[in-house]
Amino acid sequence: MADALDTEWAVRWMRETARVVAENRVLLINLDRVIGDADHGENLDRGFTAVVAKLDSSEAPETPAAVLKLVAMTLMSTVGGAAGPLYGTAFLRAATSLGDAAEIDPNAAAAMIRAARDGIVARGKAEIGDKTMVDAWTPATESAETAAQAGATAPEVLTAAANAAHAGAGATEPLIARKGRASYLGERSAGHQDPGAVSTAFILQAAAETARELFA
Amino acid sequence: MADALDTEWAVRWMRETARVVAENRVLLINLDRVIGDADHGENLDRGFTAVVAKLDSSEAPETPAAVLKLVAMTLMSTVGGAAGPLYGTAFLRAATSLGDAAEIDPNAAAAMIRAARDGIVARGKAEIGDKTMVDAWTPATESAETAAQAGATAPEVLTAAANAAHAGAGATEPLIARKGRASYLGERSAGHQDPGAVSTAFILQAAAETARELFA
Amino acid sequence: MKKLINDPRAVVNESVEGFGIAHADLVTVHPDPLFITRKDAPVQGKVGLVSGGGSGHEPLHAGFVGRGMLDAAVPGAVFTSPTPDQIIPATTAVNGGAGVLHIVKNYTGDVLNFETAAEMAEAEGVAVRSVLVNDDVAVEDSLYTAGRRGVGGTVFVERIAGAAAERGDDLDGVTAVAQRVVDSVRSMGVALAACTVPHAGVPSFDLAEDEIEIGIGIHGEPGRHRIAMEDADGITQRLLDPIVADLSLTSGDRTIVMVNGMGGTPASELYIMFRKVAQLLDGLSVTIERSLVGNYITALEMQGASLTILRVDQEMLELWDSPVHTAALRWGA
Amino acid sequence: MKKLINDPRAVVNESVEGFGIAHADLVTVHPDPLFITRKDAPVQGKVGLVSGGGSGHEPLHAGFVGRGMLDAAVPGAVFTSPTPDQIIPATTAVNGGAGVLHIVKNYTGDVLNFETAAEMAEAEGVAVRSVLVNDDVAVEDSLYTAGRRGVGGTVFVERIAGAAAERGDDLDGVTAVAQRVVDSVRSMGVALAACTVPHAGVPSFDLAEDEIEIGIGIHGEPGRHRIAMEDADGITQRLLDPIVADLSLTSGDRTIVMVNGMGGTPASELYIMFRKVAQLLDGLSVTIERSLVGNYITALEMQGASLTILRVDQEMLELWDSPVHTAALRWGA
Ligand SMILES: Nc1ncnc2c1ncn2[C@@H]1O[C@H](COP(=O)(O)OP(=O)(O)O)[C@@H](O)[C@H]1O
Ligand SMILES: Nc1ncnc2c1ncn2[C@@H]1O[C@H](COP(=O)(O)OP(=O)(O)O)[C@@H](O)[C@H]1O
Ligand SMILES: [Mg+2]
Ligand SMILES: [Mg+2]
Ligand SMILES: [Mg+2]
Ligand SMILES: [Mg+2]
Repeated sequence: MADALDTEWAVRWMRETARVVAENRVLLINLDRVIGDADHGENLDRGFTAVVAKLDSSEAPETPAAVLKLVAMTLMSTVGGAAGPLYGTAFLRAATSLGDAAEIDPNAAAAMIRAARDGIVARGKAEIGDKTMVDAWTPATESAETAAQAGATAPEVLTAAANAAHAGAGATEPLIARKGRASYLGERSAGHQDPGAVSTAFILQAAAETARELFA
Repeated sequence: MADALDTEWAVRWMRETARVVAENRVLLINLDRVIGDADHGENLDRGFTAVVAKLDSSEAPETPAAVLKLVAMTLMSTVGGAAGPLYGTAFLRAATSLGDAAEIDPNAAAAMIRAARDGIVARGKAEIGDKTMVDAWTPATESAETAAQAGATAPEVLTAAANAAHAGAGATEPLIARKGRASYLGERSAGHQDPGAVSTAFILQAAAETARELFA
Repeated sequence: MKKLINDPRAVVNESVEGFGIAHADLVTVHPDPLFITRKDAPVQGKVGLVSGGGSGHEPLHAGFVGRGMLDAAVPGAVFTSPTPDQIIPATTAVNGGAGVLHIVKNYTGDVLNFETAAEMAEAEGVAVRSVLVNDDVAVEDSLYTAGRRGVGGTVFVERIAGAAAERGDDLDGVTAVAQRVVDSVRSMGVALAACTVPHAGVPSFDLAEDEIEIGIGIHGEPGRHRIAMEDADGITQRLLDPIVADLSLTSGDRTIVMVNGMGGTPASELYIMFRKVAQLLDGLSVTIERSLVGNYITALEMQGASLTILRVDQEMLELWDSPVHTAALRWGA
Repeated sequence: MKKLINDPRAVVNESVEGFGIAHADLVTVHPDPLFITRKDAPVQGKVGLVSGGGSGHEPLHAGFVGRGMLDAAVPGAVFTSPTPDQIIPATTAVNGGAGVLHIVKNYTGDVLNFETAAEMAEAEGVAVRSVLVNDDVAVEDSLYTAGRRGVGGTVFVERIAGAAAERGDDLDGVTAVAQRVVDSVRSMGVALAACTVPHAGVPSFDLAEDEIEIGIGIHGEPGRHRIAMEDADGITQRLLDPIVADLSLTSGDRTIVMVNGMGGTPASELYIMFRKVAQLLDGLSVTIERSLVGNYITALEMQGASLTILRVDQEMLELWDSPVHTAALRWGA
C-alpha cells in the first residue's frame, strides 16, 4: 500500500523524537521551570535516550506496535514524574490500537493518535482547557480523524495532527492550569505554555516529518 | 591646675567615644568584614552603648579612675570577642594607673595611655607589626610620652597620642597579620587596615577632642 | 550554578551511594533499579511501609528508613517521582507477608507511578494499600484540580504509621492510622530565595531583594503569591493562620509542630520562627506536645521554611513517642 | 539581605528562646546573662563540660547540651565569643563538685574570655581546666601566630569528653581524653558562597560564579586561597589530602569522619562528598568506623562544607558509642 507506515517508520519516528527532545531539552526544562519543577525536558531526554539505547541493543521489533510497546515500557521505567506514566500509557494504547498489523494506513494512524490521547485522559483525568498535554492531543486527534475521513495519506494525517498539536500547545498559554504541577500556581500559571503540550507537539511533528521523508 | 583633666572630662570622653563608635559602626564592621568576621563595629557599639546607659543610670563616679573602671567592667561584660577583653583590660589598667587622683596631669595622661597599651600587650601577646590594635597604641604611647616630657598640656598629650594612633592604624594596611582573626588569611590580610587599630584611633581622638573642648 | 556535585545526572546515584555507606548499619541500597530498604527487611509479619518521590528533599525519604518508620524509600531523579520499576521491587522486598502500605505525596507523577506499581505488585501477590498525603494549605483543593500537594505532613505520616506497623497493626489498621494523620495535618511554606535544580542550572524563580514567596511547595516552584519581605514574626503568622483555620484548631487542642528548613536556612532562624509559633498557639490555648525544628523535607538549597501542624490524640502521641531509629530521626532506640 | 529574623540584634536571644521551648525536656535557658544548661545540672559528682563561642554555628554548641555531651553552652553574639559574665555563672551552674572543663575553640576572643572566666570561677572555688581545640589545617600554626582555628573537631571533643565525664572520669581524666581528641582531629573547609552576618547586612565576601574558597573557617571569613570551581570529587580530595598528611594517616588507622554542611548545603551534596571520602580512605586502607554527615557546625547559611577526621583508638570509639541525648546528636538514650 502506498504511503502506509511500517515498522521502519516507527523506529525512525522514535529516533527522530529522541533527537528533537534532546535538541529542545533546555527549552522544555525552562517551560517547566516557570510553572512547574524544571524537569520535563530532562525527564523526556532521559526517557528517549533510553528508548534509542533499547532500539540499538534489542532485536528489531517486528511490527509498528512492537516498537511502540517497547517505547511505552521504556518510558514508563525511565521517565518518572507525570509525563512517564502518561506518555507510557499513550504509547501502550497506541500500540494496542495497531494490533499486529505490519503497516499503518491513514485510518489506523488517526486511530492510533486517538488511542494515545484517550489513554492520557484515562490516566490523568484532565479535560480540555486544563492546560495539559491533553490540550495538544485532543485537537491533534480531531484533525487526524478529519484528515483521514477526507482521504488524506498517512503522512498527511500525521501532519494534520502535528499542526493541530502545535496550535493546541500555543493555545495553552493564556490558560489557568487545573491539573498537574502548574495548577498549584493558580492564576500565576497563565501566560506560559504547558511543557507537556509542547513536547506532545514535538513528538507528533517527528511522526509527521519521518513519515513525509519516507515517502518523499 | 590649668588644663588638668577631671572626672567630668572622663565622662565626656566616654560619651564622645560612644558617639564616634556609633557613627563609625558600619565602617568598623566593613573593615572587619574583609579580613575578619564583620563584628568589630557591632561589638564596640554594643559595648559603648552599654557604657553610656551605665553612666546614665549609676551615680556619678567620683574620680577619673572610677569612670574608666566602670567602662572596663562594662566592656568586659558586653563586648565579647577579642576586643572586649583587650579594651576591658586597657581601661582597667588605665584606671589603675590613675589611682584615686581627682585630676590627670600631662604625665599622668601619658602614663594612662602606656598602662592601657601594656595591658593589651599583656593579654594579647601581640608585637608591633602583627597588624593589631597594638600598632596604634604603641606609637600613641610613645608620642604621648614625648609630648609630656616636652612640657605639653594634657590636651596636647592626648592630641599627640591620637594623631600617632591614626598614623599607626593607617600603617597597618600593608601588613600581613600574625595575630587575631586576620592572621588566618595569611598574605590575603595585606592591603586592609586593622579594625582594632582604627577603633583605637577613634577612642584616642575622642579623648583629645573632649580634652581640647573642655579647655577651649 | 555552584554545587558540590560531579555529573548533574549522577547526583542521585552518587548521593544515595554515599548515604548507603554512611548508614550501612541501618539500610541496604539496591542500586539498579534504585531503592533503599531497611537492613532487616522484610520484617516477617510486619506491614511494610514504602514511600518515595523525587530526590532533592533529603532527608526525606531515605533518611526515614529504619525501625519505626519506613521499610523502603524509592528516590526518583531530582524533583521527579520514581518509576514503577523501582517501586515494584521495593514493595516486594519489604513485604513480610502482612502487606505493604504506599505513602504517596499528592503529585500527579507520584500518584500515577505508585498506582501502576501497586497494581503490578498486587498482581504479584502482594497486598498493597495507599494513602495520599495532601497537607499543603497553600493549594486550592477542589474536585476539578490536582488537589493539595503533599509536603511536611509526610514526615508525620511516615513516623506514626511506621510506629503502628512496628506495633503489629495489620494492613487495614496501619492504613487507617496513616489516613488519620493525613486528615489531621496541614502545612504552609515560604521561600526567601529559590533553589537550582542541578540539570536546569538556573534558579527556579527570581525574587527581588525585598520580596518573598508565600505558599511555596518543595519543588522550587513559585508560590501562590509574592509579598514584600517581612520580619520572622510576621511571616510566621502568615504561615500559621491558614493552618489554624483549616484545622479549626481551638482551645484545648494538642499538637505536634514542625518548623522545617527548606535546605538553606540556618537553624537559628527556624528556632526564631518556632518561638513565634509557640507564642501564637499559646495564645489560642493550643498545646504543643512535641516538636521538630530542622531540615526534614527540603527543596535542595532553597532558603525558606515551612510550618506543619498535626492535631494529635493520645494514641498518635504514643505512636510518635515509640522507638524510631533512622538516619534522620531517632529516639528510644 | 533576607533572613527569617526580627531585629538583627535580637537574633541570638530569640533563637535561644525558641530552642529552649522546643527542647524544654533537655535544657534550661538562663536568659540574663544568657547561657544554656542541661535540665538536670549540676550532676553531682560528674565533671561539668562547658563550651561556647559566637552564635551562628548552630547546632553547635546549644544543640550538644545534654546527657553524654555538654553541661552548658554559652552563646555570644553572632560570630562573637561570649563574655566572662556569661561563662562564669554557666561554669558554677554545672559544677557538681568534680570541677568543670572548658572546651574552647582557638580564637583570640574565645581564649581571652574563657581565660578570664576560668580565673574568676576558680576564685569562686570551682576547679576549672581548659582544652583548646585547634583542628583547622587550613591555618598555618606557629609560635608567632594566633595558631589554628577550632572548627569541626569541637564536635568530637564535646562528644568524647562528654562521654568520659558521664562515665565518671575525674577532671584530670576528662581533660586528658579531651586533649587526646584535640591531638588526633583535623579539619578543612570549602565555601561556594559566603554568608551574611545579620548586623552587617552584606555577604562576608564575594565569589564569582566559577570560584570557590578553600580553607575557610566558620565565621564567614575568606579562606586561604581561591580557586576555580571543581567537581565534588576534586574538592573532596583537596580537603582530604592536607588532613591525611597532617594526621599521617596510614594503612590500618581507624577513624571517625564528619562531612559537615556549613548551613546552606543540601544533604545530598554532603553524601556525595562522603562517598568520595570513603573511596579515598578505602584506597589508603584507612577504616571509617563511624561517621556524621549533616549540619553540625555551621556558618549561618554559608554554602560549603567541611571535612573532619578523627583518628580513634578503641577507647575513644567506645566513648563515642556510649549514650548521648542532645538536641542535635542522639543515640542509645
Ligand atoms: N493530569 C494530567 N493529565 C494530563 N497531562 C498532565 C497531567 N498532569 C500533568 N500533565 C502533563 O505533564 C507535564 C509535566 O510533565 P513532567 O514535568 O515531566 O512531570 P512532573 O509534573 O511530575 O514534574 C505537564 O506539562 C502536563 O502537560
Ligand atoms: N592578640 C591580639 N592582640 C592585640 N589585639 C588583637 C589581638 N587579636 C585581635 N586583636 C584586635 O582585635 C580586633 C578584632 O576585634 P573584634 O572584631 O571585636 O573581635 P573578634 O576578632 O573576636 O571578632 C582586631 O582588629 C585587632 O586589632
Ligand atoms: Mg516537571
Ligand atoms: Mg571581629
Ligand atoms: Mg517533576
Ligand atoms: Mg568576632
